[in-house]
Amino acid sequence: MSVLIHKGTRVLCQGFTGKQGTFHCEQALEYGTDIVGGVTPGKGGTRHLDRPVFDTVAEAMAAVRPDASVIYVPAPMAADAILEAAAAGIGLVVCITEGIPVADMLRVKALLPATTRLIGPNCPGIITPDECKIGIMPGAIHRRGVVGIVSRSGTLTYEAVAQTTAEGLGQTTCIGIGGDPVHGLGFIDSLQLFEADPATEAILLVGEIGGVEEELAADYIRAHGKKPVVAYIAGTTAPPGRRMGHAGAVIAGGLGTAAGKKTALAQAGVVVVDSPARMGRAVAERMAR
Amino acid sequence: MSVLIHKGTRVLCQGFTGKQGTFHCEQALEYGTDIVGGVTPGKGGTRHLDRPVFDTVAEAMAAVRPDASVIYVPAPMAADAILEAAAAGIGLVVCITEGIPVADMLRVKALLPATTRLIGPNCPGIITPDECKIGIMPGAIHRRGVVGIVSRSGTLTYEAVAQTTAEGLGQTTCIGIGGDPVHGLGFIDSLQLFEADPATEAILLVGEIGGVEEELAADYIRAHGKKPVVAYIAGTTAPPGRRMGHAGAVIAGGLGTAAGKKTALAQAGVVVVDSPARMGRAVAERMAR
Amino acid sequence: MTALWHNDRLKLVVLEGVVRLHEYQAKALLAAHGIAIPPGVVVTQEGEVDAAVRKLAVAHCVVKAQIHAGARGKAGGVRVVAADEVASHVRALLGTRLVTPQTAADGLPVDSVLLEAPVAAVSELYLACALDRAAGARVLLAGNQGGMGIEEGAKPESHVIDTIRGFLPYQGRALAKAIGLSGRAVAAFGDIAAALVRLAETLDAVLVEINPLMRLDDGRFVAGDAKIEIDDNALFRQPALETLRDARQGDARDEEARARGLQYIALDGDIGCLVNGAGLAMATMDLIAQAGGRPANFLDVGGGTTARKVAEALSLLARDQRVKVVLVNIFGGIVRCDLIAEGLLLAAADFGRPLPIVVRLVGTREAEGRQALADGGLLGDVTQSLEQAATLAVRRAQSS
Amino acid sequence: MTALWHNDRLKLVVLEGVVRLHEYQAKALLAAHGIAIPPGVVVTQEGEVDAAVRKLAVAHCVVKAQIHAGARGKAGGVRVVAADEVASHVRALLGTRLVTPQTAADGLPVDSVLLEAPVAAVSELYLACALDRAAGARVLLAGNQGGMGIEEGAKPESHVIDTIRGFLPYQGRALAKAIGLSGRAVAAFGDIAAALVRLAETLDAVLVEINPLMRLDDGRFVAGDAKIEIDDNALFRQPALETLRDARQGDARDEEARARGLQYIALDGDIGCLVNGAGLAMATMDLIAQAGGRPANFLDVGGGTTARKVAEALSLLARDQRVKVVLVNIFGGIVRCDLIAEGLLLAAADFGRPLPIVVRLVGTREAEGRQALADGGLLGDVTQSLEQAATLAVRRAQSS
Repeated sequence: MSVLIHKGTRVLCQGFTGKQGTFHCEQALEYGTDIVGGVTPGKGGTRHLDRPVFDTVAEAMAAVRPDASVIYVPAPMAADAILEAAAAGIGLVVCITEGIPVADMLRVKALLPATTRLIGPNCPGIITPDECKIGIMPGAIHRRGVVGIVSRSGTLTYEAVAQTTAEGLGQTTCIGIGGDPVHGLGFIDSLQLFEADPATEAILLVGEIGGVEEELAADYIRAHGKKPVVAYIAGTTAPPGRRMGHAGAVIAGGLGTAAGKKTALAQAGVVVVDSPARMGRAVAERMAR
Repeated sequence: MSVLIHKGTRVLCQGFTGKQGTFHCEQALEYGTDIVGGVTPGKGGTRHLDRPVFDTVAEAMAAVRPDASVIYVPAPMAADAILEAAAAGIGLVVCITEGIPVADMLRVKALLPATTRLIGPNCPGIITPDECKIGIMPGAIHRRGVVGIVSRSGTLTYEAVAQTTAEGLGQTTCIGIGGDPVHGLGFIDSLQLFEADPATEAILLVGEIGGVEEELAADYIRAHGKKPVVAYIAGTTAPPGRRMGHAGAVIAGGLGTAAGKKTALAQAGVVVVDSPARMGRAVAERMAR
Repeated sequence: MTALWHNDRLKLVVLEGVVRLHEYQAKALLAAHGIAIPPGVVVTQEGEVDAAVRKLAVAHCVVKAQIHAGARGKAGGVRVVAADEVASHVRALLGTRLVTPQTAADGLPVDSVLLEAPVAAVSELYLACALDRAAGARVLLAGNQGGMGIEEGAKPESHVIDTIRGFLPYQGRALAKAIGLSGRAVAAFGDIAAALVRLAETLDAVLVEINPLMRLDDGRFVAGDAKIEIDDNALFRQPALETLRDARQGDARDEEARARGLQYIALDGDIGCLVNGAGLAMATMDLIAQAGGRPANFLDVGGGTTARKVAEALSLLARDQRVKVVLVNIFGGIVRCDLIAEGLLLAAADFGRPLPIVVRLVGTREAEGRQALADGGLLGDVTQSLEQAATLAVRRAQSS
Repeated sequence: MTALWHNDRLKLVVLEGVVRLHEYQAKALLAAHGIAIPPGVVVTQEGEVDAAVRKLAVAHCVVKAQIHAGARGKAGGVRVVAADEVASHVRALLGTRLVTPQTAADGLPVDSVLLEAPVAAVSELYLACALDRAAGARVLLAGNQGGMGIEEGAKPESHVIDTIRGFLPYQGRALAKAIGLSGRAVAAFGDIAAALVRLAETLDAVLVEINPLMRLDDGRFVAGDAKIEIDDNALFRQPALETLRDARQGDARDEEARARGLQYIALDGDIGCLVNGAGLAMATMDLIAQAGGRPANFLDVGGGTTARKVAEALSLLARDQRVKVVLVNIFGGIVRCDLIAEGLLLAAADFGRPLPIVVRLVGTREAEGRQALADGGLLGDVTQSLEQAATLAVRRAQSS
């Protein structure tokens, strides 16, 4: 089992024929993802990577019935692409693009219909090992297994994956929710999905400074969590008031500090690790209890 | 009986202490309208025309529970005033103000909740003779009676009123829906109300060139009309492509001509009079049939 | 006239009484919103032509008279000429009045001429953002036959814009597909459509029309001609646009009336009309026509008018030498008839020429008003009857 | 630091990495949106003072150093002085670095000074439009205690703005009532609140703050100080604002890194960090601290970095003389470790000084990457272990 995506997930790519879209779709196809076509306005009717190309998502929807769409469209047009996918009725939209204006994401958030889940933007994507890879994560480090991973960070997710793979635990599904201050799927949504997934035996949550999503996740875990959760929060040593790479990672006026997040999670029964090198080990130890 | 307003209607005035608001509220009070207070931001806590003044509609709502609000706020702030009244839960808003930007009315139209009816803007208002006068019409020409009048025009409505009064018919309620291209209550809404009002025995519809509201009203009458309807359409001699006073009164590309409207109404069984001097007479003759 | 269609679904209205912009002004606004326009220079004197042509650096030049009316091409107001002939063409246009099928018989003054580099279009489209009053929303219209052909051509595709949710490029691309575009033009068209809506919203425009929208062979688009009309009720928040108004493109009397806060439209007849309220004013015109006369104007002094406004309006009509008789029709509601009478007497005392006047004055304090007119010695007919007033006015016009 | 509250409901975030504007720039934008500001003139040279003071025509003048940090008053950066003493105060400020409780220890350069007419305020309020990330919307904050007191004062009232429906003046008047305003100030405050939201939306600002918002005795308001921060992701559509960026108000290394597309933040330690991915970069800093060392910087070369970018980043760190050792931590995902190795070798060959380097290189083609480093003769430690890399780096820094 897995969450959100699986072997049968039919994936569309928006920004299909661009450099990013091409490269990452090649990787995804190699991994076994069922990419059923792509969208590049103006290239409709052609073929790319041996798949049909459409001018609009609506046309693609009618022709190849995708379940999910992955977006590699440049930032200025990315919000348009997300809302186009939603308007066409696609249920899962994964937006990899970074650098989308906050105002655009505010509009997307307000306009996204309840029938469409958005992952990202500014995220590595989502992967169910050996079944379906939607995004830019290196497939080879993943192993099918029992840990559900959800993370705000990109390469730090890969650390978490590599460590749980090294521990022999493997992953059910890994979700990168992205580092932007306004994004789609959140920690709580992901925790709910993992709690409901029979194959997921433990959850690894990778957070970072800024915002209050980890604190809200702690509240959720305290109230509803049944499965073991391990967490690491990056940015303990980050200075207040400076943005660390992501727009989202900033400590403002004492809110969103690593210490505050760690305390909230620990109080909710989560095993919080201080070292990013010990995430996999901690999951294994927690599961062995 | 009457439609929308009656003796017991509690009326608030937005723009209460301004020149227009003061003058027309004095007239309305003299007529017997139950004006329960007014709103002028910054004058909250004072009294005007022996009624309480509030800073916001929400405060007025809590204190004096108005059923309706009449708006004499200047055009640049009028849309704000309409939406404030709607947000405070007022069920009937009558906006007298003329010159409101079209874009503002588009927003009002899109944002107005279903629980609030808007009459106007750029209209004389609504009156139920001897009971309640909300607007700028001269009260003295009205007589309690049996004709429901709905009109896009101001002084032409007064002609219609004076003529039905002169014929001894009188009016149940007179509704001025206003001359702007984007407005609230329309002909069809008004026809529905008059059809449902037991006291209304005939309906006088005063239209003018521009738009398609008379044509749509004709469709409605053909399908649902039970009571006799008489109509006059102003602007038979108006040249195409020029706006006649109202933003709404313009014939464009053959659409919205008086001839087209007259034909549509006549085909729906409406008695259409060519002379604006014969409106009252025509209603009396139609009722005598 | 703007292109419009007899189309039950669209129910379009293009507003009048708006601020109209010249083509060159409209194009500058398009360019500021990211829509490509041809290289061009505006000249207002023949002496500016040489520098303009040098700046454009083209062998041939499109010479376009700037007036507030379409169908200029048929009237010689748009021509492609060799660079060395531009000056003589500009000289022939400037200072004249251009008559086109869309102007009045005396045409409109050519005070400026736009010189443009020619555009090699592979096809001409139509794109406009207008007001759909039936829907209570803006509507985007797109057609694959632009230029002169739009009025006879196929019905354009339309997209009613959700006022609150707005319009996004993907909806423009859907429209592009609907009118049969393919290739690079699809994305380009979507972007232009979104930019057009943004422009309309930002500038309080009730109409933004690009006709033709010229498609180049590389899939890009260039605005061949452009028309923008601004909601004059919104000018208080568009101060930059107020300055773009060209009063010389309107009737001088219309402009004078506008300056005095009167709603005035010059017509062809000889019976001057002075009425309070637009609907009653149109009704009065209808009655005059039914009585066999011809109104000289539409004039609305406002439902709640004043004695001063009535006096000003009456003077305005008296100065119009075509006017043989004035019909005053006032329904005194909030306004008192006795005060209106004072205004009429004030202006009538000063006509400076023999001018019959017919007054219909009813409503609040009408007896006092009629008494005042009699006491003041108004030389004219006074009546309470709407029909009689019209008949009298027509008779006076015919016998003068 | 912007004023912020420990308030579970608000969940505010003020973004960093935005374009910050100077007070005088922010005020000009407020004025363009109809919000009153005090009469003022910006000077960048002492010679401009006389004309400025004459233009202001005031007996006393507020002299305000323009730097990208608050708490200037406590540091002498804001003073009210007599007109004839303005020049000497400006001279004393220009060209210096002002240190306030909100700047780094070396302060920020004063390149311009704003001279303003004093405002006679009867009270000082707080008003801001910020981003509420928990709500996924903008939020308007209003407090009746502005100025220095805002950080300790009562929690401000807030109104989460519906992104789609927008914000209207009546909602601002409700906020005015909520903070206890009455009289003419109610309407004026509502208008300013609506203007502030419109400004934030129009300019892609993530923060617009007026603190203090000065209330005059006639109920009007004047912006006493203003802060605007623009979303740098939106600069592509705000070309006019890009030019307002003042690079001298940032760390020079930050600016150089930004120009190369690197996410860099200078810190106080001696261990240079070069990492791909922001989260991993923060995690690396955490590990260094746990091992007893101090990072010299945050540096994210991007999740999908290139050999060239890695080389440029390494050179940047090598030029920083405070850096005693560089820790490279690359998780090769889509990026191949062998190509990264090439980039490292390229830059390391050119350090120009002895500089120990610790490399942790894992992921795609990691064996080939390590082999390449060995073959290329990289003088440093290479490891697969994250913890070992940090420990090694700290040891090298301590022993150098």
